[in-house]
Amino acid sequence: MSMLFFYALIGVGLFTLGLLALVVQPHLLQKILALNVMGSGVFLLLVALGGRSQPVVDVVPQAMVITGIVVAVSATAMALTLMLNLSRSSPGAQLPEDQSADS
Amino acid sequence: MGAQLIQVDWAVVLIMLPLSAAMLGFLLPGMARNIGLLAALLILFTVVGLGWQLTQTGVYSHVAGGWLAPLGIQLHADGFSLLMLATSAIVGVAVSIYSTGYFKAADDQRFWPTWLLLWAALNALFLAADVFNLYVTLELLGLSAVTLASLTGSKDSVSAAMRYLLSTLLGSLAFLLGIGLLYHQYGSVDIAILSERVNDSTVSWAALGLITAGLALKTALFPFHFWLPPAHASAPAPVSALLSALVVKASFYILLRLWLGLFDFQQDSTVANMLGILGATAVLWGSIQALRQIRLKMLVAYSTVAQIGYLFLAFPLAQTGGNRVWYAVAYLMLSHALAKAAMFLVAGNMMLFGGHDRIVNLDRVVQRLPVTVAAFGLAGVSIMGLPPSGGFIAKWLLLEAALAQGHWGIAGIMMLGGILAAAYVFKVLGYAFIPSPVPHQAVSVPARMQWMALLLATLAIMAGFVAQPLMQLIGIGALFDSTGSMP
Amino acid sequence: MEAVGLWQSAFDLMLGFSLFGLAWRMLFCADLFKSIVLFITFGLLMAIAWVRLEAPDVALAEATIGAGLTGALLMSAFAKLRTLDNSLKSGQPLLPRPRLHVINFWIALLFTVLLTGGLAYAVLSLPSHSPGLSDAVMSQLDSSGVTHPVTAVLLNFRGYDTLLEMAVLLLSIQSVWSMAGMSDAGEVHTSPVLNVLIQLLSPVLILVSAYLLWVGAHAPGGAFQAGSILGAAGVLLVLSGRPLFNLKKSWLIRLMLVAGPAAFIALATLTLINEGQLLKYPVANAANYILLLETLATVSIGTTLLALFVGSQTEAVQQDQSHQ
Amino acid sequence: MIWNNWIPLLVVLSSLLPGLVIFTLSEKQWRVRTFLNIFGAVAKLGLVGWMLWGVYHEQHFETRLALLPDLDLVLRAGPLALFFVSLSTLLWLVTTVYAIGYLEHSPHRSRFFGFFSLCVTATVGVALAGNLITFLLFYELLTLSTYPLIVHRGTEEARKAGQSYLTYTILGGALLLFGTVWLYSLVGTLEFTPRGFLSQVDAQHHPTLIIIFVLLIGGLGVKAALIPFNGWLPKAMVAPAPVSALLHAVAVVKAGAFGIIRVVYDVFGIDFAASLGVTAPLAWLAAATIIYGSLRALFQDDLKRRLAYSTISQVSYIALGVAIAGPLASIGGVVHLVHQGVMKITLFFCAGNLAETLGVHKISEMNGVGRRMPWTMAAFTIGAFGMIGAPPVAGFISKWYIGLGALEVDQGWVLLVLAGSSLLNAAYFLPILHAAWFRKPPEKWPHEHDFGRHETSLALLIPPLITASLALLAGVLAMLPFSPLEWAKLISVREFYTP
Repeated sequence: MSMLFFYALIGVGLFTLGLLALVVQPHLLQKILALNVMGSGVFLLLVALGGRSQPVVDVVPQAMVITGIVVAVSATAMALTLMLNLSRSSPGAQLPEDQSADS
Repeated sequence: MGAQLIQVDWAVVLIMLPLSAAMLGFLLPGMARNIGLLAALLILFTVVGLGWQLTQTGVYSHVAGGWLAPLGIQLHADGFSLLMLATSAIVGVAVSIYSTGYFKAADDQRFWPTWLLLWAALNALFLAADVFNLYVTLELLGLSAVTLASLTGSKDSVSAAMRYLLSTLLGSLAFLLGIGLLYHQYGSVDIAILSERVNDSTVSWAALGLITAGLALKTALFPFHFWLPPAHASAPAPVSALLSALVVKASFYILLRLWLGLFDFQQDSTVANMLGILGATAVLWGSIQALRQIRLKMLVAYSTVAQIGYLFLAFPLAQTGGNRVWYAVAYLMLSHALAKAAMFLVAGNMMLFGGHDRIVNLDRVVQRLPVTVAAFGLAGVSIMGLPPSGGFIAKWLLLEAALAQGHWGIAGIMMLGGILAAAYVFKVLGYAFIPSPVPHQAVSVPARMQWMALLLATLAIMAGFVAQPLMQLIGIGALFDSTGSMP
Repeated sequence: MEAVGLWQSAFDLMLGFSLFGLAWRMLFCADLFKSIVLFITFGLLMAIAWVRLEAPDVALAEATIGAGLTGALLMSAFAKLRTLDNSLKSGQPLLPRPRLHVINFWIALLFTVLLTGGLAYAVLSLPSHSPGLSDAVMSQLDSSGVTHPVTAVLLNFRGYDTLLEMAVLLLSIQSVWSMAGMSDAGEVHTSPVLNVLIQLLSPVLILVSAYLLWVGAHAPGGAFQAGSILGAAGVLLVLSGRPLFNLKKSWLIRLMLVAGPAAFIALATLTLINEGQLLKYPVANAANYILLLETLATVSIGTTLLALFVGSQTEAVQQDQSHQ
Repeated sequence: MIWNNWIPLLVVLSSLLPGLVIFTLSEKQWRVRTFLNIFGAVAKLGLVGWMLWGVYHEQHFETRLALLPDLDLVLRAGPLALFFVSLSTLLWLVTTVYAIGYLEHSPHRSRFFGFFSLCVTATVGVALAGNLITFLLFYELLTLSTYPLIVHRGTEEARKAGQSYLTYTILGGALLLFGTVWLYSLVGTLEFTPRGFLSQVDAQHHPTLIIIFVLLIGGLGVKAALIPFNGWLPKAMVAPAPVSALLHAVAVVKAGAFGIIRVVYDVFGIDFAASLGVTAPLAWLAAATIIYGSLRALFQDDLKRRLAYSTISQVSYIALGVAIAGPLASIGGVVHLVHQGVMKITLFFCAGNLAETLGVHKISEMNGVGRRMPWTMAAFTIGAFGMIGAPPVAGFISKWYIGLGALEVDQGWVLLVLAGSSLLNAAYFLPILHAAWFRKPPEKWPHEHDFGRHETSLALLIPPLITASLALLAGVLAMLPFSPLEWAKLISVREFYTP
């Protein structure tokens, strides 16, 4: 039973870890990865806590997470396309602000 | 006939219609424009139908799939939904017509299906009564908005769209985590059920924080506004109009609904006051930044940051003085949507006309595009909150609430914001009258693009004269008539 | 019994910490390629975690979409990025360190730690037992037309969410096409070994997909999983250099992309008219309706995922700026 | 008499609708435009005449439309409202004729006349407003519709003048709005009521009411050009002459002064205001403005600027008369609303004629203009004597009543102000008259146009002659019924003081 909470806490950890990386990492690919990790964290929390309804697992969060995974891949595809477009016009795949901090 | 029409599920049609049109447009790219225009008109018609239905029968609700909450999903339409749906329909139709002049035929297949999906997302969002359903509509909305924002393909617009995408995804994830926590504590994602169950608990507070932060990010509340000005300024003009007028309002709409439905367990005003302070900062910061801009679209975009601030000023007022102040906010959402859409359309006209949007080089545009400048002026009146306009009515109501409760700070911020707004609006108008040091050839702007801007601006003014009937409409379902949590 | 429980607990602990550690390494390593590899590994471990959490459907979706397709997307984007960005070619440490000011970094870290603490506190305050909606799902399962509860939720109880979900998928391909231009697959490097493998694998994958679709009514599986496997098969075919078909102009492709959402909308309209509520299936026909929806959704999901992969592979057409 | 209820609205619409149509006309359609302008003005005049008659016989004219759930848009024709409406309607007609002549060959006339009509609409609305929110609505509309007129010429100087004008008026509008909303949240009504509606307010709110009074008067004082809020007025002289005439005599400045009357008498009530102790400072402020304006006028060489400072001084007579808080003084103040209007508009018309016909803008260039343009300068002379306060021109009547009123309530110092100001007026007007009539004209005028038979075009000449005659008649025939003075007495009896 407490393992469910352990997974949920790992989910929280992934969420905040992703948030930290999203904020501090300059490269867009890293930011995209960070968002995916955040998403995984949320999903993990959702599904893990759904296991508290023994004997039968609550599947509604599972259905929600499947929905969420599809959204995530759609968003990732869009983000990667945008990133490639951006790096065509300005190499480095970083947002302008982050670049100017460099110079 | 009437009896049958009143049975029609207008609300469901409002979701299915743009979705179907988007698919048709996707299948038949060559006809996307005509399909879209037809759909736009039908949506307007359907909203009228829904409005009539609501005035006759009161609040509308629909049980999707025939499964009652908490198992299934319900749709819900009251006066506030109606207001937002109608605003979207009006702005949507005007922008649709405008875009036929703005986009070349080759761009049609990139614009129309996405825009129709965005419209579907908006309608679905305003009708949702289920927080997870809201999450899905939010994602559909955010992703389609980002796509539209990147349409020009310029370097600026791509980087702005990227930033927008990251922000909107982050906001959605925070929202999702919040509703996940709520679900696991209270066992439902239906707003009505949740609102009965939610109490003052740790999880409620965590959800309150996550959801509020996520939605504030999507609404571009200061200091989360960083993504908005570049995204709105570098998008194509009709898209900027949609983003500023409707998309940021949608996330605020959710915030307000949840605030009234779920988060009324708060016994003190800490969070409300914090939102109010951020709103006040947004008003000042956005206005000052707008004043400092040299490009028209950036100016208009920063003006949106400021105007969003006004929406948040109402949180502390509602906390101490009751929910009636939300009427003012609803009114502000309407009039800002109309006026700001008009302003972005104007900016699009001016860019088309002069090939740039530097304010000091507008070069007697008042004589060459009188209709466009008139639209800017009228929209500006509403943005400044001067009478007679929808913006004035909203500002009057807010100010009245602030003064009646002795919220001097808020009242002062509102006055200051109005003055700054006047400064940036008239900065543009002043340069519209004088010749530019480097005069340029005027490119002709299609008449429909000019008249659509004027139409929206005129409606923003007219909104100042129909406050009473409009508020009756908004009041269907009495969402704002309950007293606040603190008597 | 206790021993098994202990082993399981140890496994769970290891899995959880590995997930976290992997994520840490992935997000804070200086080599993008490594990050992507770690991400795929992370996805596979997530799939195992889903199995441990009795969520085989999610595990399937994670393995195919989360790890598989997203990984493929990331890889192909990285390859593209390397051709665009010289700094990535040199093999030097690729990424600059986070350039935040030291103080800002510590503030961010502090905030993260506080947030983690707060959220953890909230999570731990949840009751240790909560039925959620499992009772409601189980009691209505009989009238849903399927016996697998996840499918019942996705396609029936919360079918309206899935309808919008299909719209998101359609949007994603519309979006990628409109952002990246709409040319066809670019050149792809193939290897003979891979080719043979793919030729053997693709039919198997398509079969697996069909099986998952069919089995979804009563066991883990269903449209999303089947569709993603189908998409994966397509991706493999593309990777082997097989000219699938002209992605841009083919109306057939467009039709396949639209089939799923269109089926949802058609059915929603039909049920709205006949039953008075959108996506309310008459009990007798529910199974058939769901199978129809799932079949078409599988086609659309598979095509969309494939098209996303192909679309992101292609060179963006430098779009002329409309009126800018 | 149900349709009496629509007449105030019709009065507003009679310039609004022509104005909106004019915007859509092309430059070439000058006939339609002129017809619309004149038609609107004449129709308005007719409606106003009817209402004058009706109000004299105690009929009620009130249009009431819902604006907010518990606030109405009210247009009501009381005696005071009609007083101002008559002035602006009459002068609008005259100014329209003048403007048609003045702008005969200049570009963008549709825009000009469109805003011109809006401007008058706003003024009439200000006059007819039956509560403070309606007043505010039209007051801001006035700001907005005058801005394009000020920047009409499209030069950098005009843009700056417009900006300065807006800076002042928007700030003023904000003060007014703030005060209005505050008042509303305090007492829950904004309806203008004869003898005020605040005297019943609980004593603990009196300090608040004083602040609100300051806010309202501050907001109105910007347009009424009280010190220290009058920096915009001289700069706005860059606008075409008919606009200046409008700003100074008919619309903007008057709206401010009229608002002060409304606030003092119909919101606070003069007795209550006096008991709060707010009228005396207002009177001092007005007196200071009178002297300040006159002093500044002395040192201007630009004719229009001198007239502008003169306006600052003269308009404050209205505020002064109001603030002295005596029945006779209030009559003097109110009647000056009309008197100053007709006199000042005459002066601006004449200044415009000089500029347009001879290119004369400066006083130092005015030597001998009386011989070249005798009719114009005759009108100018009447106006100037009126300003000085010499009988029998109308200005004398105002000063006389203000003086008497001051004595009535033992405010002898006001006489000193009046005397000093009159001396200053004489000091800055008489040299102009002397130069114009008795000095030798130059060989060549700066920029002369030939208008054929008459000294200038008839459209330019007739309006100042009409207004000059009006100024004269208002003085000579002051004791006849329907004269401005008699009407001001009627107002005083019906609206200001308990008989």
